[in-house]
Amino acid sequence: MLADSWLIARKDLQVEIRSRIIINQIAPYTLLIMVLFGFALDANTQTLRDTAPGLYWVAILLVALLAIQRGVQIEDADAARDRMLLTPVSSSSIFLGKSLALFVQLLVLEVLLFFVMMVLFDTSVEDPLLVCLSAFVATVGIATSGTLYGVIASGVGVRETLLPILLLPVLAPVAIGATRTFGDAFGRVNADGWAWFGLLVVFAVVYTVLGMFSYGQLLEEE
Amino acid sequence: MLADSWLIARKDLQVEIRSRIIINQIAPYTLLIMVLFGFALDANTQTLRDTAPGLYWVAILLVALLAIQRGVQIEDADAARDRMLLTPVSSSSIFLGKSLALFVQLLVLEVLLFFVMMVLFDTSVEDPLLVCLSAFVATVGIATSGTLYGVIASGVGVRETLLPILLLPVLAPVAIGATRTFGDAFGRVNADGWAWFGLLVVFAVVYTVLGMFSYGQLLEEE
Amino acid sequence: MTVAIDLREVVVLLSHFPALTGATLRVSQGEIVLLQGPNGAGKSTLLRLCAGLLPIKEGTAKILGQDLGENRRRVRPDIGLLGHKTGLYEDLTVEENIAFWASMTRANSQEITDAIEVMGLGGRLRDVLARQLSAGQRRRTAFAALLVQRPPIWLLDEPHAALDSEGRSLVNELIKNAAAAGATVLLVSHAAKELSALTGRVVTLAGGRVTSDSGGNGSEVNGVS
Amino acid sequence: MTVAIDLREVVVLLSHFPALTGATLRVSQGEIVLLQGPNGAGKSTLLRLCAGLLPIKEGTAKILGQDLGENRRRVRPDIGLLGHKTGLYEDLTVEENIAFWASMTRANSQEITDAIEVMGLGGRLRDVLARQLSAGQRRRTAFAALLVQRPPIWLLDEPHAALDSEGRSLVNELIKNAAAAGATVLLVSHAAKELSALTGRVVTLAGGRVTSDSGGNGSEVNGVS
Amino acid sequence: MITTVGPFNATSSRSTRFLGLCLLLGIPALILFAFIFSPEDDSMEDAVRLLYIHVPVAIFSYIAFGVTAVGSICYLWKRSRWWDTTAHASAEIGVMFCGLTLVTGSIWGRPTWNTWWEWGDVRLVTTLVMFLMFIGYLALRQVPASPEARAKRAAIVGIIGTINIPIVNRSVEWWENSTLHQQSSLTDGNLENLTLFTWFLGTLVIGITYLWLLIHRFRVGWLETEEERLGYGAAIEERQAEAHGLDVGSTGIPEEGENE
Ligand code: HEM
Ligand SMILES: Nc1ncnc2c1ncn2[C@@H]1O[C@H](COP(=O)(O)OP(=O)(O)OP(=O)(O)O)[C@@H](O)[C@H]1O
Ligand SMILES: Nc1ncnc2c1ncn2[C@@H]1O[C@H](COP(=O)(O)OP(=O)(O)OP(=O)(O)O)[C@@H](O)[C@H]1O
Ligand SMILES: [Mg+2]
Ligand SMILES: [Mg+2]
Repeated sequence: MLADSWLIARKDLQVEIRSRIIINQIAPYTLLIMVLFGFALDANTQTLRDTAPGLYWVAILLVALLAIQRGVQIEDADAARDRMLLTPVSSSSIFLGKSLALFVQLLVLEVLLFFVMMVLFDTSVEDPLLVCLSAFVATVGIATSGTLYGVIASGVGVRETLLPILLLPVLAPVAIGATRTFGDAFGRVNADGWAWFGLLVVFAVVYTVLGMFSYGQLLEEE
Repeated sequence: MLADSWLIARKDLQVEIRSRIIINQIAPYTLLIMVLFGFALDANTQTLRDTAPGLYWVAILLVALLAIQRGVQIEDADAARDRMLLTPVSSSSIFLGKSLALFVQLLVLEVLLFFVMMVLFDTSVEDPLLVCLSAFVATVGIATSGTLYGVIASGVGVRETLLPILLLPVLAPVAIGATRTFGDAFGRVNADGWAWFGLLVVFAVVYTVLGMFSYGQLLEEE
Repeated sequence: MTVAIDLREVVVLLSHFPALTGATLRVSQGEIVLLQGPNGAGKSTLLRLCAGLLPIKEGTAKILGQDLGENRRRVRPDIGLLGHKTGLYEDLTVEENIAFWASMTRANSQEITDAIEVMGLGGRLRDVLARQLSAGQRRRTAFAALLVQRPPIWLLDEPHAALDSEGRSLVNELIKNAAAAGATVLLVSHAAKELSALTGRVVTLAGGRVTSDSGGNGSEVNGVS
Repeated sequence: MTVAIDLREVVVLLSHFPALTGATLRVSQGEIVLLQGPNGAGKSTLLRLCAGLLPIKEGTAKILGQDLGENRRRVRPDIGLLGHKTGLYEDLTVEENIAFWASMTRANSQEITDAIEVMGLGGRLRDVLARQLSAGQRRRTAFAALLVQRPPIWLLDEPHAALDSEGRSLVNELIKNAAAAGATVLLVSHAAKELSALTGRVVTLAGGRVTSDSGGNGSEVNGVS
Repeated sequence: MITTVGPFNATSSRSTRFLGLCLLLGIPALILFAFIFSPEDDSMEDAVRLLYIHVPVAIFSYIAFGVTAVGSICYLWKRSRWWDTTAHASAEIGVMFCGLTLVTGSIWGRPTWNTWWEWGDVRLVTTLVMFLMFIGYLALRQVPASPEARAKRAAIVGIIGTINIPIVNRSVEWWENSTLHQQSSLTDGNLENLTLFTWFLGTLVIGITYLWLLIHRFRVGWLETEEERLGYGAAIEERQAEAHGLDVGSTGIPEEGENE
């Protein structure tokens, strides 16, 4: 099963690398979002520094939406999804594979954006372990729930706009939790970072399990 | 020429109304973006009130990206763009038609989002005329430049992600200008709203003219 | 002989429209059947139904003895479907596409090389992106991805579409070989003549049901004109 | 007789690949020409070139006397192109699609009604969304949108694709009428037999150039194989 | 809508008319008690009267979403149209009630907290998230897909959405220091008698409203699917006949069907 997942993830990553969309397009987009925030907040350095974790995760969510849509679109463009159903590969494998590819892409973007934030918003990290772990777990949550909702929102010409409204409320706990852990790790707020980290772990586990069991049901086209 | 534009705009709006995407999906999405900002700025009401104009226009830009992509996608899905080239309709008409449809959609969304902002961010308007005029002109600018860049970023499977990075920097003047006029109209900052309004007018005029003359060139596929 | 496909009075709705209105069809294992009928008759729908991709509203459908009404998934790995759309990834090359589908269906690299050669996709084309293929080259790639799968049931929607005459006789050859090796083949075509060398059994669909069948348990016998 | 299409040693690059490598072809006004050749020969590229949709790298191309090298746009309103893709809007109905293209090409409502009737899209189908059509119904809709345009030059890429036999004879009929009314028609097909009743002139493309021409100023004469 | 198909030939029946009658009496009574008989609050003064609508609609939005979840689970289990229709109907009313909670809360917040909205307040924000999630649910139900696929997707989204209920409910305790909002004031037992009674009356009236709306909405939904179900019988015949029309026409199909 894991071998199949890996094949599917590798295919998705191969498509991404080939079209160089992440490097050439999504990465600059994340940058732009941060800059836009800078404008919107009117360059008040203190405000920026305080709200950096929140803005970081909002930017990541917006970017994740793009990446998820790409992932769905790759399968939809020429009915590859149907073709995939006609193979012995289990739907849990497909789910894990698509999630894994999304996870890797998001992680790359997060690392990039993190350095941008460090420079632009002048943040400093006090607890690197918490930052790494929480980013890792939050990304697992985003990738699994995103893959699940990507297929829920797919189908006849509705994808681009239905996905955000279904997924963003679901990701609200991740956004809040990751913002708090980052805030704690940056020494900005007195939140209990590790408690919020627990929330992220629960979220990731719940959606991984949920996805593995219900993805197959949802893949059916009609 | 204007009659042709109207036919094209009507077709786009018809498609939108048919798929009910604006009401069911894009409108809630704008709401969600505002909510996300609320999270990210972590409940500091004063900050929110001060930055409301900026956040409003960032949200509108992000939503405009979606609407532009829809507009391009409608033409690309089954090569209708090529078909359009093989008619006696001038490319300026196509440009005006697509822009008009985008304009109408954005205006509807702006009105909706405006009321949401009034309530959620607790803003009050001191100069309604400036608000209406600047929103109108800014929307013309976004619609025309969006239509123009939408076609630049279309083509070989790159649309969703290429557009934001091309368009957002272009729209930076609109974002700043409209934020300032709103800030002035809300009595929040001491900017000279009407001067910024002038900038918006210039932007709108420049992109309308630019679009009418260069759109035809850009429509060519290869 | 074993019955591979057994449809009885199947009704299928596609967003409320009855695309199949009580289709009955039996195909034995190893048989080649040609489906024809006017546009909108329900031929493509019938193929997708047999692939276990559509829910059944009424009637029963059994594929290789498995009831689709109970479980549509179990039979799917045994199905090779070539529809109007081809299931290729635009940003992968011909070879990468075929290799991916081969890995999904547990084929080995020798089979990949063979399929590429057979379909005439060797040489330059091997490394061309799917988005840069001509219509016929695309169909060939899709066919190669089907070949590596070697499924017991082949469902081909207009297998000759976009192929040149050499490609057409090649496909005919491959279908014949597959059937000889025991595969069951359901073909949809509007150019019955070109495929008539393959089979004597022509089934006509109209209005979502089978209206005539020149073989099997058919109501009348018709040669291919 | 006036020359409608005049290509001389045309070279066209599609993302660096020479899809046409020096194609030469002359077609008189009112003539019907059948293009054939193996997959990837460059037939679709040739049609898109004649429609003024592709830039010319070398050689000259004149359509209705207008040089495409100078201005590719002027000739476009005179072109009716039916490619592998059909140019329909998925969320509009059959009638809305046809009416939209009719309004773009200044056709009146009578012509719309006629085209719908002729292509057999009356009744229920008129109000069906394009996304819910079968493959053949889609092609019929696209053909109807072409009919309302009544262009002087018809470029048809596999006009028989996905059509049932009634649709095929209908399309043949329409092509014959158009040519009789003075339109120039360039057809691409792999099933030359079915279209051979329309014309005696069959041009074969291979490797991006014309290798044989059974009529016109052809280098050799070839029957339809 | 009022057709003679299916088990119900209209969306009203004796029991719903009875419920409607109760509402006809209950609503004026509630208005009387809420605005005239019940006393002002010491600190909130007249604004307290919003309690009688705000709290019941909040509670019944929980119940409505809960019913959606139950309906969704039963749908996935039994695959019956009945449960799917129930889930959908309840979600629609739940969204309405949840929207009312937000609106009445905001109106209440203006005089008491001096703001329409407070981002730092967990209950407000979690309520908004729940509201949006079910807006998404309703949007998903509009998607043009087959009824089965749509029902399946909606069921999963509906179940996930229900996770919000305990969060909204417990939020004021879990994050005590980040809320302006009232904690459970009822369990404290510090409400005056008449206030308590009026509150109960409000809950009862809203409860009946919920039931009444649910039954009607369910029946409308049922009639819609029923129409589809019966409609397709007719559609099948029409389509089969269409095939015959084609057979005699010039389809060019050599074989002529002789059946039926
Ligand atoms: C937009 C603003 C508001 C929202 C979204 C909101 C939401 C809610 C919700 C969801 C509940 C049900 C809680 C539960 O039982 O689990 C509730 C109950 C209640 N709300 Fe609000 N509320 C808002 C504003 C206010 C205001 C301004 C007040 C009064 C100052 C208020 C007073 C109450 C009271 C007294 C209860 C009953 C608490 C209990 O017994 O548990 N609310 N509200
Ligand atoms: N998604 C859909 N929703 C509603 N109706 C549909 C849908 N897809 C197809 N149909 C209808 O179902 C009928 C059968 O379609 P199908 O694609 O099976 O026809 P077909 O026999 O393959 O025709 P063709 O020869 O044109 O390919 C058609 O009348 C079509 O309009
Ligand atoms: N966008 C592109 N980029 C690069 N090469 C391309 C592109 N499109 C087509 N080609 C190549 O150009 C050649 C000619 O393609 P064309 O579509 O004209 O062939 P065709 O004669 O229509 O073939 P078919 O019979 O398969 O439709 C093919 O070899 C194809 O690989
Ligand atoms: Mg078909
Ligand atoms: Mg071609």
